[in-house]
Amino acid sequence: MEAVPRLGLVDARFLPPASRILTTLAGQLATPELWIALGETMRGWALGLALAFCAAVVAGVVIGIVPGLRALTSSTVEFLRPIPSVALVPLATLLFGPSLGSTLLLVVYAAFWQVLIQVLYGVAAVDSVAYDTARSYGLSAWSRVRHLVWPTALPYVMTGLRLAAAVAFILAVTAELVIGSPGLGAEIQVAQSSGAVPVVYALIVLAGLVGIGVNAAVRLLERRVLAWHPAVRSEVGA
Amino acid sequence: MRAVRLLALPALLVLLWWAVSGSSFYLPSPGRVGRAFAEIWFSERLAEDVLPSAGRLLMGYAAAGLLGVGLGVPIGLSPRLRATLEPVLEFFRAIPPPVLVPLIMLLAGIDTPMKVLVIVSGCLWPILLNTVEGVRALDEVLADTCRMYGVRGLARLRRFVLPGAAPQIMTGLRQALSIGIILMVISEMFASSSGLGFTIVLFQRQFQIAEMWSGILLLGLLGLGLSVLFRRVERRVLSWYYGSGAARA
Amino acid sequence: MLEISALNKAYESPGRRVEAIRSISLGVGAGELVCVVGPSGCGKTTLLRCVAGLLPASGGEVRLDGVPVTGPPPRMAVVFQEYGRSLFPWMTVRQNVELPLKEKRVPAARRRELVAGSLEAVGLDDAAGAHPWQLSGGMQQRVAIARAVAYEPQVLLMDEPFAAVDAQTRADLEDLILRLWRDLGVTTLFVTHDIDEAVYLGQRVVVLSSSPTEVMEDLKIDLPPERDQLTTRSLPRFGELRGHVYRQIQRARGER
Amino acid sequence: MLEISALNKAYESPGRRVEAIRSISLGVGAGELVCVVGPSGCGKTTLLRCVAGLLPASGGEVRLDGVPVTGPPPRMAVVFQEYGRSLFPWMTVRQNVELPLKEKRVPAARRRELVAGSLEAVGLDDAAGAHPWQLSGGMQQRVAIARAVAYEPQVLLMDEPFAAVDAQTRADLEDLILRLWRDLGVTTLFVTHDIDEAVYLGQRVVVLSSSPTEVMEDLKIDLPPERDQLTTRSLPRFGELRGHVYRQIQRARGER
Amino acid sequence: ACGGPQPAATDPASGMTKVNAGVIAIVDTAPIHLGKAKGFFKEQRIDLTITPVQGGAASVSGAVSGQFQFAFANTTSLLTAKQQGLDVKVVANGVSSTGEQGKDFSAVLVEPDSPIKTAKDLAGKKISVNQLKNIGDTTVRASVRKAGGDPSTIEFVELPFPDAPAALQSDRVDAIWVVEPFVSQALSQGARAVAWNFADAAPDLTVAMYFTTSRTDPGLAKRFTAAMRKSLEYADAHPDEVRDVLKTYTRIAPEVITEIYLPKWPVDVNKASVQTIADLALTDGVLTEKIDVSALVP
Ligand SMILES: Nc1ncnc2c1ncn2[C@@H]1O[C@H](COP(=O)(O)OP(=O)(O)OP(=O)(O)O)[C@@H](O)[C@H]1O
Ligand SMILES: Nc1ncnc2c1ncn2[C@@H]1O[C@H](COP(=O)(O)OP(=O)(O)OP(=O)(O)O)[C@@H](O)[C@H]1O
Ligand SMILES: [Mg+2]
Ligand SMILES: [Mg+2]
Repeated sequence: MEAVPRLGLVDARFLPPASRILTTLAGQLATPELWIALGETMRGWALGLALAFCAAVVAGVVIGIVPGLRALTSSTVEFLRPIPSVALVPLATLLFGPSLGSTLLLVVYAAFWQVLIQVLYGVAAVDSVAYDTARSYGLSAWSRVRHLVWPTALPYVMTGLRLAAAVAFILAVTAELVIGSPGLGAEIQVAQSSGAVPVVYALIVLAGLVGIGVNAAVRLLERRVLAWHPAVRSEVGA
Repeated sequence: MRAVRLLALPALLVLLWWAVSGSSFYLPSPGRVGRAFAEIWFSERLAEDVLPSAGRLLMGYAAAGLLGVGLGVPIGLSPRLRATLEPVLEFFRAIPPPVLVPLIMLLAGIDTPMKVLVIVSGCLWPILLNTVEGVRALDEVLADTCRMYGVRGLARLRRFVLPGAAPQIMTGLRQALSIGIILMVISEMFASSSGLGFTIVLFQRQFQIAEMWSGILLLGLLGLGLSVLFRRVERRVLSWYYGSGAARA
Repeated sequence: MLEISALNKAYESPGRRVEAIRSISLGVGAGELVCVVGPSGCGKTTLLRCVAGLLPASGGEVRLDGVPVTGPPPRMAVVFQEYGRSLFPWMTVRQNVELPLKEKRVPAARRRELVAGSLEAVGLDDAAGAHPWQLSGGMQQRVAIARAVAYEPQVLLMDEPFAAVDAQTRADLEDLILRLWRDLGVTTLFVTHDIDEAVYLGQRVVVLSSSPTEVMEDLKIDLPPERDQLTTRSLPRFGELRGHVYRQIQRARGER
Repeated sequence: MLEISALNKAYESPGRRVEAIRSISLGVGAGELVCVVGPSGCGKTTLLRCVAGLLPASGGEVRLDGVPVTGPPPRMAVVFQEYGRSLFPWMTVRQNVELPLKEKRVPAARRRELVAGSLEAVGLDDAAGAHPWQLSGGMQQRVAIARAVAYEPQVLLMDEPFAAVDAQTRADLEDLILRLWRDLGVTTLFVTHDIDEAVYLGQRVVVLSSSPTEVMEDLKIDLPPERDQLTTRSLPRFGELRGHVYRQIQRARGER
Repeated sequence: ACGGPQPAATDPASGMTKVNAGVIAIVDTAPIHLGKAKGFFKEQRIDLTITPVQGGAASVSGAVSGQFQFAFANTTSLLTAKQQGLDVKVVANGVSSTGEQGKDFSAVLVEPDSPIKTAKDLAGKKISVNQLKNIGDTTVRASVRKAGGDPSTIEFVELPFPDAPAALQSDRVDAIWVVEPFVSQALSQGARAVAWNFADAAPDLTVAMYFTTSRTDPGLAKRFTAAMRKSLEYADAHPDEVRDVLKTYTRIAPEVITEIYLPKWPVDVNKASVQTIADLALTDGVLTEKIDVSALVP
């Protein structure tokens, strides 16, 4: 990243060298505005992700285990899924204007499908012998979900969570960028339209760093909740 | 019966739409949108705007599939590689495509390669992550069996790793399909003068709301069509999985 | 109690149709212990799954207390042949055994007692905190047995439940099942490959033919009801019955 | 050929440390067939995995032809106790058996011959096109055996390979292994719970103690080399050896 | 913070009306920021909140949905909105071209060694604009037409202003249309201006305007207009203060701020120029029917 502009592969005006980006970032980090913006973004992100995650898990499990529901909903799900959140911008501005509400709408819409599909596949991965065991011991529907379906789907769900966490963050920033709700995205937008290239890249780097942090947190969570899983236990043991 | 099941919910939703539409400029009635749809998309627009977009989508999707599986397998197999690469990947994953686009434009120009690259930059992640997780979760006894019988290298990849991780890889591919469509739209928001995504954005900016919704409708239909196709393929590839009781669905 | 009449089951998959069971009719009285033997792949597991209501029959029917079985009936416990897959890897041994009891709303104190008792009976008291994948094959199988025993079922279906344990443990477990059956009057259907075991445990031994599967013989075991590893097995009648069943199975295999 | 010296293995996991093997020293000569018996959970599978180079030992070492084993050596075949999980569900039975041969670059014609031959030997010729999950437990186990047999290994490790098959099939498979061993001189380590089987098959029977696991007895089986299900098993010496091993295992279990 | 349309609420105690204005954060909108800082809105009992928006479409949607009582959008966006039957009404001038060749805040730029010398040479070339079918392509066509070229052969492509200079430098496009601060930035880095499209399109072209919807109380609209007029007047007269206020809401580098060409901020909308834009847009097919500008600008 340092070498590319230094060697003149691209003009340093348009892609500043990494050192310049990092010093700019350090300077930005010293301003309270940045932290306020970051806080706004993280609030939209966390709220949106939580809403989307809960809704998708409930919907996914219900669709996955109630017979017939999957066929009933599949066409609608597949239709709605590829509709870009950004296409919902007019609807979002209409309903909420440039505020947390529109950020949430976009974030929830985008993150929901990520988790839902993972949950559906996860529910489908329940081992048939284990399932028969649960049935023959008369486990109620709720117990089956809690003790069998959920643990089986969990690895899929965790991947879904990681995917959704990033997508939610991306959408939070994008919503701010496009609609102008306050936050990191709005800061990027202002910097962009001011031609402040190093600031733009500094903020982008910050977004990336946040992503690393989010992933590390989910990984940590995964280690706790999936200690029994072959994928995790092989690493702990080794 | 099958048709009834497939159509019941969509029909209900259209009814609901009908009921709430008209209350606002931004929510035209299904009839209006339907008319706009017929007017706009059953014309040369189809060849001019939709086909090139779809072509880029498929290119980007295929590239992301190859890249995602190609990277995901080694990362999934090697904990050390995972530890070193994961932070880098997570960094790029967290960067929103709209702010990534200017950077990609610097490197790849403003034409088709840029748009394909944007699609790849979004489709890659679900495939990559799912591949990594699928490979990590391979059955230990099967892995031991491979080691014992000297199944190594390419054969191990082809006979064990890929089929074993296939259920999760397919999950990723399915996720990526709709993300690809989304990024097709986003990529056309920059440096474009044609394309399905561009047209939708233009309609939106020109306040041609019914036309915009008809474009969104087309996106949905495109997604639906691709996912039906995808399911066909998946049922073939994973026939053992759905038959075996390793999965119940 | 359990009435199996003209049961038929065929597995259909694209390009392959296997008639696992041609026609089986069989009755098991309340509190009876019936052993099922037959050549490998003859349809014993299939039969058990149909009885448990886990697999829809292709023809004929299964009735429990006169009611046709369509799903798993309450108070029935099954020990699966694939014991490894029937344990939940995310739970400890204790939690695995306890789960069905919780479902049955057994009070906590009684539950603890049952779990501890059954784990001790199968010799796993010190592995209670371990996860199934930390156990040896035989230990896993014993967890599955402990789970069934702790459940105190009315009907018990077991599919080769002692296949992975050593001879001595096997004998102990056989006596555990006999005790359970006698004390609680559990109606038991027991699939095994071990002819000695079938004769030792069963009040009746049902021999299945190889595919196309039918009941080849339904043999009453006229040994004294009180059984004991040493004395019963050394009775001359035991040897005779054993030899008879052995010849029947051999005939069953030869016929295919 | 195979030298196991002071092998020690402990499983460590957070909060639980299990010393599966305290110390085992054992030699197996080239072309020898050694049976290993011991109580459930005593560490037989662990021993086999260490010998196969699948599990790093905590102490001591395993040498094959004088070379320390660190990973799976070539030309060694294993039949796992978890036979079901060791078959590739996405392959047919034939493909499962054929895969290791392809890896060994056996020419196609010879490969077909080996696959057909071994499937026939285990009685699965008509199931060659089926997937493993369409088979019964016993059939799956036989696929795993067929795979090992077709591989024509120099060293064969088997972990309770006949646990899921009926008595008659078991006898046939025992003779199959004996034939293989005799014809190809395969060095074989055979874990079983069936004492009769151990005495019938082995040139030596190694009895393991229960945890902390050590070799309790290494018994030479002084039966005539030519074995036969009927005559060998009715020899008085057979009964004596059998009784001896039985008592040893009982002692092993009692000691814990 | 989250909720549906918020009507302008008047606090009975102070008599202040809370107003939310959707305004894009660029040089053009300096007067409203300056006016707010100077207290011109307070004088009119308006408690003004300025919400940054991303573009004209967003401010129109925000206004129509009731999120903003007032907003800022460019002339073409407003004309398009009017044509689509949206309820928009101009309340004040936004920003105007200086009308001076070589000293405007909007220009078409080429690389220093480009064969394009005049606006006429732009015909048949690939030119970037920030949004297609908007004021950019309409006015660039006007420049080419005025110079005697054939505007119908131009290939326009969309590129956000910030990304345009890079695309020009790497020859992805032949020319770019940008506004300040990108004009000064690119010029200082060697780019060459070949057309001053706003100046070419119409004398004293009104580029953007502040508008409201009929939902807004007419009294309030009057007060906003009054405050806005004062702000425009003040800004036009005090360029140094404008440059200072730019530092507060944009991130334009200070050294650039001192150099940029400031636009004009006349108090009144130049209706004739708006009509010219409407007619040009109709010629170019950006609009589909003739629009009576009086309906938009009272
Ligand atoms: N899911 C399935 N799909 C297709 N065929 C199956 C399936 N399960 C079992 N079969 C077939 O049905 C027949 C009977 O199988 P089953 O498992 O009932 O035998 P079993 O008597 O339990 O044998 P074993 O003693 O080896 O466990 C076998 O031929 C088997 O191939
Ligand atoms: N992955 C593991 N993690 C922790 N402990 C283990 C693991 N695998 C086995 N053990 C423990 O090691 C001991 C020996 O297990 P092993 O599987 O070798 O026994 P075994 O002799 O094969 O028994 P069986 O005859 O029942 O198969 C057991 O106490 C078991 O609990
Ligand atoms: Mg079976
Ligand atoms: Mg074992």
